[in-house]
Amino acid sequence: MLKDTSQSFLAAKSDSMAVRAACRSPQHFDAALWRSVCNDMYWQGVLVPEVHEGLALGWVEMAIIMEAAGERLLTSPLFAVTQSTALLNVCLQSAVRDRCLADIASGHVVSLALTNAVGSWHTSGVSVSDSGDGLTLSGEARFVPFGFAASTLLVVAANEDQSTSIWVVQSDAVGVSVQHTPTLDQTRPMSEVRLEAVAVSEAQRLSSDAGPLIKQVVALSRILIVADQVGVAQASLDLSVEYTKERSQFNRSIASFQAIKHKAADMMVKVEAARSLLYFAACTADAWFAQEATDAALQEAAYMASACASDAAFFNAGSGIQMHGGVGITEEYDIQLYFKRARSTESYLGRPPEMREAIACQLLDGGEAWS
Amino acid sequence: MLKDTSQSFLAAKSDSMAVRAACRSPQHFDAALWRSVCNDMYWQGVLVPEVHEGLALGWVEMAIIMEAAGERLLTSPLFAVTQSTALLNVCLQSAVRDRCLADIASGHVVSLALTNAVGSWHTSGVSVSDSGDGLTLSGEARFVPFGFAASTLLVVAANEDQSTSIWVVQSDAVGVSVQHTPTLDQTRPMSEVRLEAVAVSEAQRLSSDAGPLIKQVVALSRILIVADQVGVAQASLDLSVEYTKERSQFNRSIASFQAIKHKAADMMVKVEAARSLLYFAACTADAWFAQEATDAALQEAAYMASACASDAAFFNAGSGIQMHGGVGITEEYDIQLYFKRARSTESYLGRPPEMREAIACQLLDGGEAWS
Amino acid sequence: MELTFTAADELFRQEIAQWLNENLRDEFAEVRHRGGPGDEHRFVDERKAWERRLAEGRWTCIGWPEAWGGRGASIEQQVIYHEEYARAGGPGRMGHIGDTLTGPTLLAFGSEDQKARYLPDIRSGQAFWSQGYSEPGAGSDLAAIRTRADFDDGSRQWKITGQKVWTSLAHESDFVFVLARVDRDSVGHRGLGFFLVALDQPGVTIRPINQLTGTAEFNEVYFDEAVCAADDIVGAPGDGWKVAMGLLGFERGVSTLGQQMLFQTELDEIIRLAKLNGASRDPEIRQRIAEAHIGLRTMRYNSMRTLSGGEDGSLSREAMIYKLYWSSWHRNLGKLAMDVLGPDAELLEEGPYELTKLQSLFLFTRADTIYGGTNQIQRNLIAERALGMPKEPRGQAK
Amino acid sequence: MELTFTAADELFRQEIAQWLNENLRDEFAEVRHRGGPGDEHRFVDERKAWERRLAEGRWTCIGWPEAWGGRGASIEQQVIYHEEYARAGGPGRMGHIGDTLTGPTLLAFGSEDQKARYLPDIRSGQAFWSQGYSEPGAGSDLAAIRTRADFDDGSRQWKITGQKVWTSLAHESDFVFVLARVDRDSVGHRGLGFFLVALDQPGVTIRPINQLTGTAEFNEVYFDEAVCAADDIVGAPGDGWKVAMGLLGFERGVSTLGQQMLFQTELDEIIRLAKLNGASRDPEIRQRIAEAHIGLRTMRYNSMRTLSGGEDGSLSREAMIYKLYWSSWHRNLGKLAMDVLGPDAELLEEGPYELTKLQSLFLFTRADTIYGGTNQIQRNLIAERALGMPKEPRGQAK
Repeated sequence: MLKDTSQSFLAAKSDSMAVRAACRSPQHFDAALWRSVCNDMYWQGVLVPEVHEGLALGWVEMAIIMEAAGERLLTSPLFAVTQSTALLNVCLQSAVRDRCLADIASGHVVSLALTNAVGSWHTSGVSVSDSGDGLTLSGEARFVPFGFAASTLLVVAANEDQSTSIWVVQSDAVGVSVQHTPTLDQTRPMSEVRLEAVAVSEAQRLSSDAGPLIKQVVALSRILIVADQVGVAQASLDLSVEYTKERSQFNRSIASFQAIKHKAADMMVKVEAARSLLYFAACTADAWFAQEATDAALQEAAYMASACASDAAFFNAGSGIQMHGGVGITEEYDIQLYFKRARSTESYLGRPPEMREAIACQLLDGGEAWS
Repeated sequence: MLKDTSQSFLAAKSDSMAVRAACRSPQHFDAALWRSVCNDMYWQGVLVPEVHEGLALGWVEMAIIMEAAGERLLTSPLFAVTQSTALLNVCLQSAVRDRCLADIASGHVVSLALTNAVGSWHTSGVSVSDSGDGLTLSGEARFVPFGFAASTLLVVAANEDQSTSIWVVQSDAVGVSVQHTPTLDQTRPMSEVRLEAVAVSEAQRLSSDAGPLIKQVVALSRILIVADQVGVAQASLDLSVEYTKERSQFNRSIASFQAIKHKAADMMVKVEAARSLLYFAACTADAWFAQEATDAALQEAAYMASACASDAAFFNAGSGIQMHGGVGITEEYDIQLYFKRARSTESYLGRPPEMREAIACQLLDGGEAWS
Repeated sequence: MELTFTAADELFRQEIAQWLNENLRDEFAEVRHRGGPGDEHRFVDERKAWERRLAEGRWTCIGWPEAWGGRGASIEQQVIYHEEYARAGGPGRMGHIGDTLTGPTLLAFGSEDQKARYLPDIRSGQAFWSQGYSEPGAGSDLAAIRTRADFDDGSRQWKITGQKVWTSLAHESDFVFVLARVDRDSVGHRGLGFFLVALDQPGVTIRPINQLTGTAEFNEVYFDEAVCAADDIVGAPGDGWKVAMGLLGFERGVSTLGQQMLFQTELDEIIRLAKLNGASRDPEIRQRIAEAHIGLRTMRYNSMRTLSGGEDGSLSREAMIYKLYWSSWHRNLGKLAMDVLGPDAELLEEGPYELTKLQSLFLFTRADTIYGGTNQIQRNLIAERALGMPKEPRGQAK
Repeated sequence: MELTFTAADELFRQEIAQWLNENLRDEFAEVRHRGGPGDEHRFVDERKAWERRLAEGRWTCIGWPEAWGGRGASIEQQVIYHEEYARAGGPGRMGHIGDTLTGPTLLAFGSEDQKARYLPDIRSGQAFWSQGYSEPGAGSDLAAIRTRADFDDGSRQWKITGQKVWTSLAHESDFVFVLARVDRDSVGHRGLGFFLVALDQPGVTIRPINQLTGTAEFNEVYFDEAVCAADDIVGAPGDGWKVAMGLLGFERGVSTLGQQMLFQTELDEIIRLAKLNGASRDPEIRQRIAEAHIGLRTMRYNSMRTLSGGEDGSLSREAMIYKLYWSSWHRNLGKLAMDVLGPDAELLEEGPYELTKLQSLFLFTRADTIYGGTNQIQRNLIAERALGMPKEPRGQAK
C-alpha cells in the first residue's frame, strides 16, 4: 500500500525530466516538489512524534519510502530532515528540540552538520569555546545534506573537554555561511557549513554529551542510505532489463543472450539480498527505539546492510551501463544518473570494507567496532 | 622445442593413470619415472653448473619444464631438487656444496628443510647448539618436499645468536627422522623432518649467515611454483573446453553456451596473464644470477607472478569443475586432481594477498617488503 | 519481517527440543552432527535406527496430514522443527527423501492405494527412498531422459530399462522413484511417467560413484527390465513431468533455516580456528569472515521474507535466488576455511586419504553449485522466470 | 622476452626524444598531456597545429613506407616512438585515425589514385579523418549496418544515405570512411562497400552526443544523399567487409606500450594521493593498488610477448586477451581512484559540472569495456577464435 502510493507519487512527480530539471536548477532541487512531498504525502513527518504533528510511524515505513525515493532518484531534502528527525528523537525532551521537530513536520528543512570528513564521519570540525562573553561555535562541517536549503542546522561540536555537544543554529544567524558544494552526483546535493564565532546560548543546546548518541544516529542514517541504495539497485536492474529486451542485435533481443541474462540474475541476487538486510535493519531500528534491541544490534544491522547495499547499488548500476552498451554512457539515458548516485551513496558514511571490518571486530576481537 | 619435447615426454610417461598410480603407491611417487626424467631428460641437471655435470641452462628453460610438469601433474622430486639447486647455486663454493650439486646431477634427491610453517616460510624450526662435545641440530621442519625420498637434506637452522645457517645432513644420520605427511593434494607429497641432537661438523655447513640468501631462494622457489601453476591453469582450461565441446545438453554442445564460453575466455585471460608474468620473472631470475637485476627486482617479479598465477590456477581449476558439471566432482575425471594441486600450490610459500601486501609495501611505504 | 511464533508454537519448540534432548543420546550420541553433506554414507544403520526412534516420537513426516501419521504442522512449526533439530545436532536424515519428496508427491498425485501402500512405512522409518531423475545424458537438460518404461501386457507390469545417476544412497535404500519415458517416440517433457520401483530386484544394479573426496555417497543405478506393478505409476502415463516438477514446489524453504544452523556451526568453527592460529589478524581474512557472517544473516532474513510471504505457493523473488545464493556462499566458505588454515589446510586427518571435516567441506561445496540445478541453470531460471527475459533460441545439435 | 633494441634503435629513441623536447614547448606547452580519452574535444586547433609541427619533423605516419612520406619504421621503432611520445606528454593525436587506419587501409587496398589523393594530406597534417562503422542498430552486430550507397549513373557519384554513430571528433574532421551497403537486398557481411567521404557537404549533418561527463567527444553523423566520387570506393563494391576487417589486423599492439605509459601516469597519481590522504594505510586499498600495479606490469610483459612473437600477422593468444584485459583493468582503476579519494571523490573541480581528471577517468573508463567490442563480444571472440568453441546457433528475431 505505502509502497504503491509512494511509487505512483514519484512516478508522476519525479520522473527523469523532473530529476534532470531539479539538478540543473539554481536551487539544486525542486522546491515545489518538496512542498508537494510535505503537503500531499507528509513523508517529512513519518518519524515525527504525534505530539509534534507527526505521523509517528516506524522505520519499516520510512525504509519503504526511502527505497521508492532511490528508485526515482528523488532530489529532495527527505534524507536530510529524516536524519535530523532521527537525531531529535533520541535527544532528551527540550524546548529547542520540540521546536525543531515541529519545524520539520511543517516542512522546514533542518540539516545535520556533523562531519569534517577527514578520517571519520563521527568527528566534528566545529568546536565550542567560551570567550568570556558567552559561548561561540567555530569551524566547518562538510557534506551537510541540503544545508543550503535548511532554515535550521543541527551543529555537532567538540567541547573544550573533547566531549561532544549538539546545537541548534539558525542558518541566517550572524557568522554562519552555507555554501552549496558541486558534486559528481547532482541528485543528492551537499553543502559546506562555516561557523565563525557564532554566538549560542544554553537554550540552543540539544545535547551536551552526545558522543554515544551520534554513533547511533550514524547507524540510523546508514539505514536510510541503504534504503536509497536498494531503490537504486532495483531501478538499475529494471531499466537495464527493459532496455535489453528492446535492443536487438544478431537478430535476437540481447536479453536472450546468457551473458546478459546471467548478469541480470546476479543483479537480482544482489538487490534481493540487500533488501532482506534492509528490512531487517529497519525492524531492528524500530526495536531499538522500543528499547528491545541493543546499541550493538543496531550497529551490526546497519553495518551489514550498508556493506551489502552499497555493493548492490554500485554493481547493478555499473552492470546496467554495460548492459546498455554505447547508450549507457550518454547523457540521454538515465542509467548513468543511477550510477552516479550509487557512487555517492557508497562513499557516504563509509565504504563496504569499513563496514566489514567493523563486523570483523565484533566477531573476532570480542571488542567494540572501530566507529 | 624444449616445450614440445617436455610435453611429449610427459604425455607419454605422466598421463592420468601414471599420476594416479604414483599417488597410490607406498613410495608416494614413481621412482622409475624419476629415473627416466633424470636419465632421458636430464631435467634435474638443468640449473646445475657444467663443472658438476649439469646443463647450466637458465630459468626460462626451467620454467618451460616446470610448466609442462604442472600441466601433467608430474609427481616427482623435480621441484625439490631444483629448489635445492637454486640454494646451492647461491652458496659460496665449498666441498660440501659441490658434492650436493654432483649428487643432484646424478639423480639423487636433495630436499630443502626450511620451514616450520608457523607464520612464515622463512623461519626455521631447527636450531643449532653447541653442547661442548660439538655442534648439534635439533628441531623440526615441515612441508619438506619429497623429504622421504631424499638422500640428503639441506637444513636451515637458527644459530644461537639468531642468525641463520644451513647444513648438509644425510637423511640416514643418527637422530634424523623423516616422515611422509599425508596431504590433500597427493601429487606434491611433503614430509616432516625431525632432528634430535644430530651431530654436525663445520664441514657440513653450507652457509653461516644465510638470512638474506634464504629470502632470495624463497623468491626463486616461488617462480618454480608459479610455472607449475601456469601449467595447472592451462591444463584445467584445456580439459574443460574439451569436455564442454563433447558434452551435449539442450541439443547443443554446452561449449556453445555463452555462460560456458565466457567462463573459458576469463580462464584464458587468467592463464595468459600469469604466463606473461612467469616468463618475465624467469628472465629476471636469469638476470639476477648474472648480477644484472637487484634483489628487490627479483622479489617483486616473484611476488607479482605468484599473486597472479595462484589466482589463475585456483580460478581455472575451480571453474573447470563447474564446467564439468556432475562429473567434475567424481574421482574418475582429472579436473579434481588439478583443483587439489591448485589449492596446495596456492597456500605453499604464501597466498596472493600476502604477495600483494608485499608489493604494496614497496609501492606505498617506500620500505622493504614484509618477507 | 521476523516470523512471529505463537505461544502454541513456543510450546511446540519446547516439546521437540526436550524430546531431542532425551533421545539423541546414549546409543545415538555417536550420530550427532553426522551424516550431513559429504558424510552421508556414514553411520547408515545407526541413522536408520534413529529414524525409527523419531517415528516413535511422531517426529517424522510432521508436515503430513494427521490422517497419514503426520502432525499437519504449520510452516512456523516446521521451521521450529528444523531449527531445533539442527541445534541439537540431529544426524542427516535417512528418511529425508521419503518424508519430503515421495510423501508429498503421493499425497498430491498418488492414488489412495499408493498412499496406503507406501506412506506408512516411510512414516514409521521402515522404508527408505532415493530419487531417480538425472541420467548421464540428462543433467541440466532433465527433459532429455532416455530411461524407458514399457508396459508388459502379459505380466501386467512396467518394465524399466535405462540408467540413472547421482542417486544418493541408492545402495542403502529400499525404493527409488523413477522418471522414465513411456512413449518411445516422445521427446522433451512429453511422454514421461513417474514410477515407484523397489531396488531389491534382479533388474537393478547399483554402482557407487567415487568422488574427489575418496568417498562414494552417490550411485549409478542401472535398470535392465526392472519391474514395478501396473499401479506403481503415479498419475497417468505421460504425466511424469508434471508430477516430478510438482515436487519442486513442495519445499517452501522450511528446511533452509535448519540448513543455515549447520552453516553457522561451520562458520563458528572457522572463526574459532582463525582466532586460534592468528589468521584473525589478517585484514583480508577479516573481510571474508565478515562477509561470510553477513551472507549467512542475509540468508536468514531472506528465508524469513519467503516464509512470511505470499500464500499462493508460487516462488517469490527472494526464494528464487536462494539456491544460487547459498551454494555460492557455501562454496566460498569452503575456500575460506582452507585460507584460514593456510598451509596446514593440506594436512589430512590421517593417511592414506582421510579428510578433515573442513577439507570435506572445501571439496564437497564444489558440488553445491552443481547439483539440484547448476548456478548457470539457476541464473537462467531467475532471468526467465523472475525477470521475464526471453529463452534462448532452441539450438541445433552440433 | 624483453624486446631487444639495437644501437640504431637507441639512436632513434634519442632522436625522437630530443625532437619532442625541442618542439613540445612554447606555444605547444599547453597541449602536453591533453586530448586523451575523455579530453579529446579540448585544444582541437592547437592539436591540429601540433600535427603539422609533427609532420615538419617527419614524425607523423612513421610506419608508412618512405615512398609515401613515412619512415618505414620497424615494430621496435614504433614501440619506441609511442613510448617516447607518451613519456613526453604528447597530446592525443588529431591525426590518429588517418595515420593508423585510413593510411594503412589505402596502402593495402586502395588504388594508386586514391593513395595519391589522400595520403599526402594525412601525412602533412592537413587532412583529418574520422570513422563511420557503427550505427544505432549495428553495434556489437556490426554486420547489421543499413546505411546504403547507391551509384548514380547520371552524376557518376555514389550517394550515401543513413546514420553512423560514435564517430569521434567528426565535427573537427575533414573526411570520414563509411561502411555502407551497396546491394540493397544483401544482409550481413556481403554487399558492403568502403567509402571515402568528405564531411563538408550539404548531405552530411553532424550532431554531438552528450555524455555522462557533460562533455561530447562523439557524434552522430547523418548522411542524406551525401556524395563521393565514383572512385572513392576502396576495393570493389561488395568488398567492404574485407577492407574494414583488414584494418583490425594493422595495429599489432605497437601503441599499447604508449597507452600503458599513460596508465602508469594515472596509477602514479592515485598512489601519490593515497600516500597524501592516508588511504595508503587501508589494507583493502593496499591490495587493490598492488593489484593495479601487477595488472599494469602484466600488460607490459604481455605486449612484449606479442611484439616479440610470431611474424605471420595473425593475433597470438596473448594479443587476443589484450582488449578485455586493459579495459577491465582501466575500469577498475577508475573505481580505485574514487575509493582512494573517499568522500572527497564527489567534489567537482568547479560548478556547475566541471570534472576533475580522476572523475573523468572514473566515468570514461565505463566506456572502455563497451567501445571497440564490448567485453561480452571480446569473450565471444576469445572463446571462438582462440579456444575453438562453437558459435551460438543463429537466432530468430524475438
